[in-house]
Amino acid sequence: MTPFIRVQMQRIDVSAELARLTAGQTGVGGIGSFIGFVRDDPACPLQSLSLEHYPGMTEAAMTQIATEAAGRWPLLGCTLIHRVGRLVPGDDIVLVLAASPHRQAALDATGFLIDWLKTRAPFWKQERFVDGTERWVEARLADDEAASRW
Amino acid sequence: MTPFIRVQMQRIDVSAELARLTAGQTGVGGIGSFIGFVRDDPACPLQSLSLEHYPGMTEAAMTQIATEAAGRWPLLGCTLIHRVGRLVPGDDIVLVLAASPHRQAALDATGFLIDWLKTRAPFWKQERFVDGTERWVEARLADDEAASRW
Amino acid sequence: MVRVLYFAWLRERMGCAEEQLEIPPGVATVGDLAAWLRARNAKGEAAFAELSTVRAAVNQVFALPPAPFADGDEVAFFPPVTGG
Amino acid sequence: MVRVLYFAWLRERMGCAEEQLEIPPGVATVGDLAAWLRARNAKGEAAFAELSTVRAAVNQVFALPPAPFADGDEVAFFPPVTGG
Repeated sequence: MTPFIRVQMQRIDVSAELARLTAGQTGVGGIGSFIGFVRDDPACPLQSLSLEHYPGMTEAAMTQIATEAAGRWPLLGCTLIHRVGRLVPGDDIVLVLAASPHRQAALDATGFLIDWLKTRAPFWKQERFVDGTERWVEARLADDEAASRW
Repeated sequence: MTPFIRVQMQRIDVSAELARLTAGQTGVGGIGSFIGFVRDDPACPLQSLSLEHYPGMTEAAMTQIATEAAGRWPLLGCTLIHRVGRLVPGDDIVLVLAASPHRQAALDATGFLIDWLKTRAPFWKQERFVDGTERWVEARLADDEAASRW
Repeated sequence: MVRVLYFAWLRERMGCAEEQLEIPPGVATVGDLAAWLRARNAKGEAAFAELSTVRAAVNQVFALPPAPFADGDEVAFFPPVTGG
Repeated sequence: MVRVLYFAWLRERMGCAEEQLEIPPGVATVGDLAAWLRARNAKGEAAFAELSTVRAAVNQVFALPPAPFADGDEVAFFPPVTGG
């Protein structure tokens, strides 16, 4: 299995990625997927979210995460795409796809991939609010705990 | 939350369903998804799979499953689409989408929805093999066990 | 009159997808109905031979053998579901 | 010479994204380098004030403070990651 890894500025075309993942395969029984979005909080309206990454290391870390998943579940393919740059509420940020002969493996691998991606790939988010203030998002303990379950 | 439920003959357009699910929403933090496919087994080559259902009861059961999920997780929307009719290896069979402010809720609801859909919605599969033989797929104990975890 | 539906291999073995039936007195539950259909003719005997693999619904809601039904109801018999 | 990179608020506080540095003898680990950068000037003091919130990588692999580095290596400092 060769994972498909990409860091990109543009929106994620889920149908195109599904087609890429399943091209030429008939052994796939299920694809699990997670799509992350920029969420707006009415209590503190977000104007935009800027995503920064560490070129080179990011792709290497994403490949390593996918390789780890392939060692744990019988994957026929997986896709990790993460956006960088300036995003607005409602925009997609991240796509994880995991294809397997078996439904449970596809779903478990999907959860694993997004948990590890959140805690082990070098991306940083800065929020800009409607009132003009900015702040760097802090890492959440809950994310580390979710990732350490695996 | 009003779930989107449909039984259909035609292929599932995942991008269109994602657009429908997120239309007008900015509170979505993540969408979990599962897509089931007709899987080919090289040891016993499948020619086609025929899916039969119980019109009326099927939609009611799917709505009830979605309602149950909405009672357990903070869902902003969910989509359950199941195909019927004659399918061939590689075809999609089922799509589950669950949108939530929170990643873990979206992923957990997705797992729940597909497990319950497999065990509580009246669909039946008949396999036709390349050698001309046919057989009705038997319910798997593993599916019941997966569904009873919830 | 009760509308009785059959799905999957129960439909094949019964030779029909549905029928309107006049139910004799004493046949009041889903289990009674399955037993009566099994005893009625050879098709019923084939379809309901292994009762442990037959599932049912009354008015489109899953029902166990002790579940009652009444005149005008829709009762369906089918194998364990295999969707998804 | 060592190539040192800064990301997110470490980049902002350092006022640059990267620099080529001649490292003095005795600065041999990631932890040594962070302490040296902190003592070097006001920007370093601001960026490395809370060492518990600083993470690092050597040659694009996550590294803890005791990790060594050598001439020609790439060392990066950044806050805990917040992708996904």
